Amino acid sequence: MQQIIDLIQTYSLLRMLIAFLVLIGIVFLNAIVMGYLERKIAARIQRRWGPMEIGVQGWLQMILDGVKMLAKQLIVPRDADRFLFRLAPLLCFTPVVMIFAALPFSKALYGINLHIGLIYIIAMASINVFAILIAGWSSNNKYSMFGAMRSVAQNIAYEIPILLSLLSVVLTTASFDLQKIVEAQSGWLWFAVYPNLFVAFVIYLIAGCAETNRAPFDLPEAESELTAGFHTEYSGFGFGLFAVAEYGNLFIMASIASIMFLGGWNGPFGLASGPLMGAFWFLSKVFVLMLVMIWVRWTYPRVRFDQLMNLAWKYLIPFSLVNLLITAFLVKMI
Amino acid sequence: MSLMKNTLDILKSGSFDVAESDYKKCGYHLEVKLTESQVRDFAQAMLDCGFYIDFVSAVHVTPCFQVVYQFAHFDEACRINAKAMANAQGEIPTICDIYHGANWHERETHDFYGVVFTGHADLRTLLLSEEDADLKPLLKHADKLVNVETITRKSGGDAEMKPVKKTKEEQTAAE
Amino acid sequence: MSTMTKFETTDKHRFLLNMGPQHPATHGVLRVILEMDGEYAMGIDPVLGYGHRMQEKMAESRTWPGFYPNTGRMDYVGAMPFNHGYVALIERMAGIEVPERAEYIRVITSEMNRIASHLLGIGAYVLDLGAFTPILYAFDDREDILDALEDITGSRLTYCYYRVGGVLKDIDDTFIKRTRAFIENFRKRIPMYNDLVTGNVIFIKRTEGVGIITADMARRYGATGPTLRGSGIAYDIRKSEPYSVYSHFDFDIPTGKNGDSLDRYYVRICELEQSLRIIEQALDKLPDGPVLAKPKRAKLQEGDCSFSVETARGVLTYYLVGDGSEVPYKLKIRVPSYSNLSLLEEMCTGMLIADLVSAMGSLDLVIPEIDR
Amino acid sequence: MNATYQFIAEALFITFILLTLSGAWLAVKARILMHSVLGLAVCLLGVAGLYFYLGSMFLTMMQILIYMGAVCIVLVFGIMVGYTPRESAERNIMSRNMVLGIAASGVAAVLLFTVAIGRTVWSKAAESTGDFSIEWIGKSLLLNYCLAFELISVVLLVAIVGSIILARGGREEEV
Repeated sequence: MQQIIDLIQTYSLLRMLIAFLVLIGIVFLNAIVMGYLERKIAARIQRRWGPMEIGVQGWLQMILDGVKMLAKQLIVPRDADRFLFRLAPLLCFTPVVMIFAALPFSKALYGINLHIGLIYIIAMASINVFAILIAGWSSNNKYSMFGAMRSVAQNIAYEIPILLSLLSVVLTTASFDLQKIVEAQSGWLWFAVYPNLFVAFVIYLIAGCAETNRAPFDLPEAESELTAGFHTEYSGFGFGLFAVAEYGNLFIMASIASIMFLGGWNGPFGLASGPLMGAFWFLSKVFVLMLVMIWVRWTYPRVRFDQLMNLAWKYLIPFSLVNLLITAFLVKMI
Repeated sequence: MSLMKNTLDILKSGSFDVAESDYKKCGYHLEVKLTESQVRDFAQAMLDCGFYIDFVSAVHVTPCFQVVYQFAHFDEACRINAKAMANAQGEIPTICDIYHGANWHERETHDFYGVVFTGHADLRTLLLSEEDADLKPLLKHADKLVNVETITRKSGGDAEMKPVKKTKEEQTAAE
Repeated sequence: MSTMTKFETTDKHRFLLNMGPQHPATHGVLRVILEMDGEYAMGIDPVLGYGHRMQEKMAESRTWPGFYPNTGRMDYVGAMPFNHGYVALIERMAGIEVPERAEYIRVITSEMNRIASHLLGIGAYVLDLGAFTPILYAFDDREDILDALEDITGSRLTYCYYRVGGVLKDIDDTFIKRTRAFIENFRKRIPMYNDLVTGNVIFIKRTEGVGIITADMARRYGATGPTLRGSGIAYDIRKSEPYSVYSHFDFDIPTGKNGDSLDRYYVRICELEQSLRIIEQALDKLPDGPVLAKPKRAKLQEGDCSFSVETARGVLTYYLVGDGSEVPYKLKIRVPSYSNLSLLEEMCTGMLIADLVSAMGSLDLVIPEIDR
Repeated sequence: MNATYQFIAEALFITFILLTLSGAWLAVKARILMHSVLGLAVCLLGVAGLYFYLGSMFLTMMQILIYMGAVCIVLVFGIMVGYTPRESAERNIMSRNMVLGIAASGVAAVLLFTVAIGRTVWSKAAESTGDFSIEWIGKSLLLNYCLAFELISVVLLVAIVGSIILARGGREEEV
């Protein structure tokens, strides 16, 4: 009880409300920017122009698409579970906003600083799976169901290497506090330059790709097998929220990678990282990582489901376990 | 052409009515005339000789359907055309358990003509929709229906083009 | 098309899944009813006929020249060989000689069309496996072919260019120059496809050993074209029953070894090169002369006649029965994808649905061709 | 001002209680199994809220991560695998099990009230002995309460082995 009162006293209700609205805005902005970038980059990879009609180089396209989605009806299939069908997109979207609150954009720019920020983010991210499950189940469509089940199996499998690889950073810094982890990498020594943590970084990137359901691991929505997987039946803004949440999760994935391994808001070569410059460095790292993931997506075919599971259980998890042991050993020794 | 000779011998020894034909004119090397009861034996012989199935179809003539089978070989140029008359009820034995590919061809023929392939396990409509199962679109209208003799190649018949005199009646008929 | 399925599932672990008629992996309006056990397809029942137009009835209800345009509308991806088969059939039946230049032009355009079709097939196949980019590269090259063909035929997809006795219009220097430029350009692009797709680990993992077709299966089902050649049988109508002037050219029949999806895919890639060779030789040897024999209206003689050509997907046979009038008494069109698709059940039973998509895509189906 | 905060905090407390109770009610009463599990998830979320109210952010997060993010999802997964989408549990209100259940829980309740609660000597809670930081929890789990901690893992192991055996049994039955 005292905790809640303290919390309200520190942040004040009005500020909390404003922060929440701003965060929702940021999530949507992120989806617009990423959607535009993805379409443009994909187009460039494929020797075409991408959106060109609206605005210079089509930069308004995504905003109009968003408006179009808002205007469209969310069609609920006759035999769907109506309440859950409508709940699922919100359930997918809300954790994303809540996670954004805990991301340290720079030393002074963050929503809320928790001493267990990493656990908070992982806990919230686990709700995402729940939303996908509910979406797939409530649609009452076999393809959606397939997508949902694949998604669960995939997420359970890939959460383990993610946690194990993040744990090696936690062992090194002895803290779950994202700010402290970033501060521990001040100056030159980002964690990705240590060999053992670099391995963890690579494992994290691969597993993160799978966790956010991005190609080549986009099995839950594999369009050639499952039409669109768990969101087959969604239209209008229900679908829109899923898309926004997907880009939000992508952002979260990349930002955790940059916080844990690439020094977060620390500038390279010890460059200045004040409140604004720090945010700049942080965002540029995040966007570079996201661009890499877009690049991968538009290059590779999709793996098969059993291959995906094999990758997680036979390679990533043992490797990350061994890596964790080595890290623990090194931490004790040094 | 050893394969063709071989096949010819095998078919002759199986007491099939087989004759060589002019490939330049009709597009197949061997012509086989089958009776209804020979169809399955013939298909088995074809499979044993290593032929693949090209198609199965039917022609609507009087007295009944003429069912056409065509086979060809992967190794050499040897195309075999076999014809069999269905019985008066429009029935003929299936070959779809010998040549599995004949399954769909027979279903299609059943769709279009109503030829019943006895022994075929699954004669559901294939290309037509279920409510059109009785349509039989390729059955000839009575005034167009001809005897099987009319569509049989005359031996030694000339392959020259016959010029057509355009008459008014013919034009309207064609339209 | 049958709305009823042959499966009468009572096993509560199994359920039916409707794949199609509007499903991204079926490339058109094909519907496949799957009896699933988890992600395994234990029973497969393709349902055809959503695009059925009764082409054979149309052929019987008009004089033979009236059927020209229909031939291009069956396989809209590789329409030229369909034209070719029909006109050659009438020529064979009526004994019409075709000027040599016309035959060369037919070969050139047919082969270009084959390249275009293979490009689409390869692109769509890789798209089925989840890689979006290669199909757009393929379309880029295909565009060159379509532009060149558009100039001489007037259409980009459903050609109606061949006539009994020759071709509609002579080719000009622009076309020849364009084609040569395309060949030179495309030769450089084939290694790029190999780098981008064929060498990709994920692609190989998805296709190797998937959907194996043995020679015996191919024989029983009448599978032809790259689907057959992937199984190691070098069967090609252009070689075995050479029609037109194919016997004048030097080309190979690429074959695979294992008969899996990867082999079928790779046979198509190799055939691109062979088609380029044929076009090059044909352009070099292109004789002068007329391109269309003096047209005459002709009655079809009595009796039957068949003509087979090699389309991009396999053997196409037209079987025509004439009764002495101008209207064909019967025209059977044996299309390659029809026989290839009938393999699906035997090939894919017990497979993961992802492998099913991979195997089905490697057959390179064109549904309107199957439905006719 | 402080009273307002107090009010908000208490309102949150009531909300969490309501979440817990309604979730539990839904979990028991829902006719569709999936709804039951969702009710359970809501209930567990309410419990997590109570932890938050009591001031332990770490436990809150762990509750969400483990019980919502793992246990509930595994349950849902099991239901999806085992049941067709709309299959709901059949209920027989006055079945023998129901009667027995009510009787058993009645006896348990009476015993609990008369024996356990009645005889307990109620005393004020002891002052907390640690600072309840993550380090403190971790150290006590691995030092003071090591045995309990390890025993829990044995229970989990037994559960996993049991589920594997059950799953295998189901497969064999099918074959």
